[in-house]
Amino acid sequence: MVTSGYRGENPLSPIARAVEAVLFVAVQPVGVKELASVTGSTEEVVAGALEEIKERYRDCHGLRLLNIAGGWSMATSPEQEEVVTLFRDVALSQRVRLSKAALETLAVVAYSQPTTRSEIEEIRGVRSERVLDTLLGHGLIKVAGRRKGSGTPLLYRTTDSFLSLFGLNSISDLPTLEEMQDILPVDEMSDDGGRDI
Amino acid sequence: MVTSGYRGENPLSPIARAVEAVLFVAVQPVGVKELASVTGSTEEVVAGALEEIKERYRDCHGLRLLNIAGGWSMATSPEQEEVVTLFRDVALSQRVRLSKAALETLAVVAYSQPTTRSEIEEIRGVRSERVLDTLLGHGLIKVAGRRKGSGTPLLYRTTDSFLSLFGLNSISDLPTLEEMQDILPVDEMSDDGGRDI
Amino acid sequence: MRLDVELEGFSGPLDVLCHLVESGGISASGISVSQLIRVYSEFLIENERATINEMAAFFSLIARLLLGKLKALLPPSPGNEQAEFERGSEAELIESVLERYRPYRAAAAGLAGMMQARGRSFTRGGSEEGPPWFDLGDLYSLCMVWWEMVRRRREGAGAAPAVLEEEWDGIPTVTPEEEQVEKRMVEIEILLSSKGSLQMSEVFGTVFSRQAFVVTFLAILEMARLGRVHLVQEVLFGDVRLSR
Repeated sequence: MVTSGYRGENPLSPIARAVEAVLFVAVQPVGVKELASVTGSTEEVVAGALEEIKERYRDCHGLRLLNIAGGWSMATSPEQEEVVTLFRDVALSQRVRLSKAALETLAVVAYSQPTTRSEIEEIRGVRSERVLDTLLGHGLIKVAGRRKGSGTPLLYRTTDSFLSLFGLNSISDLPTLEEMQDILPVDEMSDDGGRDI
Repeated sequence: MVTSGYRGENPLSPIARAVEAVLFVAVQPVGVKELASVTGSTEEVVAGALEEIKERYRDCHGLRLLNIAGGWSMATSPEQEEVVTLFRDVALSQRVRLSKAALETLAVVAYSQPTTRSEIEEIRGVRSERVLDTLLGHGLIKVAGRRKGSGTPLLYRTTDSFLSLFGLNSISDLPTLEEMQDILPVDEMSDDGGRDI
Repeated sequence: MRLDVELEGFSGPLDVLCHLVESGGISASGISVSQLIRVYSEFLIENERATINEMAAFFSLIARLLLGKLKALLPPSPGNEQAEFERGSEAELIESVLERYRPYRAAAAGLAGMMQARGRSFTRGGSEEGPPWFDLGDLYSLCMVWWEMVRRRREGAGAAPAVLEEEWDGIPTVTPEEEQVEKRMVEIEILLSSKGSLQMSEVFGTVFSRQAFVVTFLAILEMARLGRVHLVQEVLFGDVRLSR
């Protein structure tokens, strides 16, 4: 049915194909440095290859290349959300719910890290022990030492899982608190979450 | 019809993109029937889509579509074998990540060393043979003689690389119960993970 | 790991406060505590979904605000580091608390949006289900795992953990443990659905600590308020029967 042109697709460059294969088997985001060392090329070349794959995926495929938690990850495209969710393997995968309180606590930690429990409680106006426990349990925050001084309270920081969950490459990619003010309040967001950030 | 040049790539058909996304997340080969039902199309259409993906991968990508065990699977292309193998070796040696079971076992060894397998199993309540092997393999624990007495079981200790990985000077620097008090769950944390916070 | 966002309810008393201010119940400037309590009561009557924990947290917050204000009115005692609540009107106090909180409230909403957007793309690696993976080198995860095991074992061995008396340090510590009452309500519901009806003495039969006693009592009262349980005392000074 498809006649002319089909055979004429431009193949990805050899480096891009190697990078693609590596990202396909990787379980976590892979950094440019590691990709360069594994493919035996420079970081610049790898960066170019990533750009090449990214564009190709965006234009032609059901896949995406994501830049998260300091590395690159292959993922399905947001347009395929429905069909992928329908597919049993994913539907079966672990799902945990984050409450509003958890998100709020996460926001405080993310923007004021490293921070202590009492600072979080000060801002939220409510005890936050349990929420912190749960966030620790899900690996979204971690203990990162103690503050010097009276009481030497524990300090909390966000983790790489936090970055992955929110699609961020690093904490500096987080919109500023000012920018966040312009984002729609949660209650007004429809369930389909049809927004891209 | 197809203009040459980079921007002129033909996108995969919508069905092919959906099939691609499903195969990407699938852990096992997926049959045509299941693909049809998930994408809401017929088996003929899915067969066409699979052909489309297969050709595209072969011509342009570092990936392959394989027809195995009565279903379809995404995989890396044979040409990428070397780089993928290299990546796996590097990833395995550099990024030690521990499962919960391994971490538990490591914690028991760290805090009650020297200790035997049966002591570890008693505390954990499950068999720990394999986990011990994994930890030995990563060089995090070592065999340090045998306990005198009946059965003379092997004794385990943590290694120097355990100390350096965790940034400890000596085992006596491990946090005590008192020091950990404020981050331990206050009350019984219910063990069901799927709960709201 | 895939996480969903739970958008229902409020994240805490300040969230309620913001909601009240935004929904026009209270003007943003010149809020007084008495006005706040009046509007909040009205809000409670309209909004039956508010849980007992939310109410407790709200009143605890108000109490703390008042305590701060009182301390500010008194001459500073030596060593008192409560310089935070400076002399000022209630309105200024509440406003400053809200002002500090608001950006984070918005950030939480923003994060929810980002999480939803990210949640639309799926990565592989789902082959191994279940146990979370830990990055090696996280000392505190390791320690937590150990002390959790120690605690589990101690409990399993039947040795009841020592009940620590709650420290009484002014109002801040009396905020009820999040969830406890609701958790207890669920437990009572389960008991009720399996047995049909229960005697109050049965419910309290398994309660040993003072805190658990209070929580159980609150749970029963809350269930009665919501009409999820009927309380009948058949004989004067007799046992109370719980039924649906």
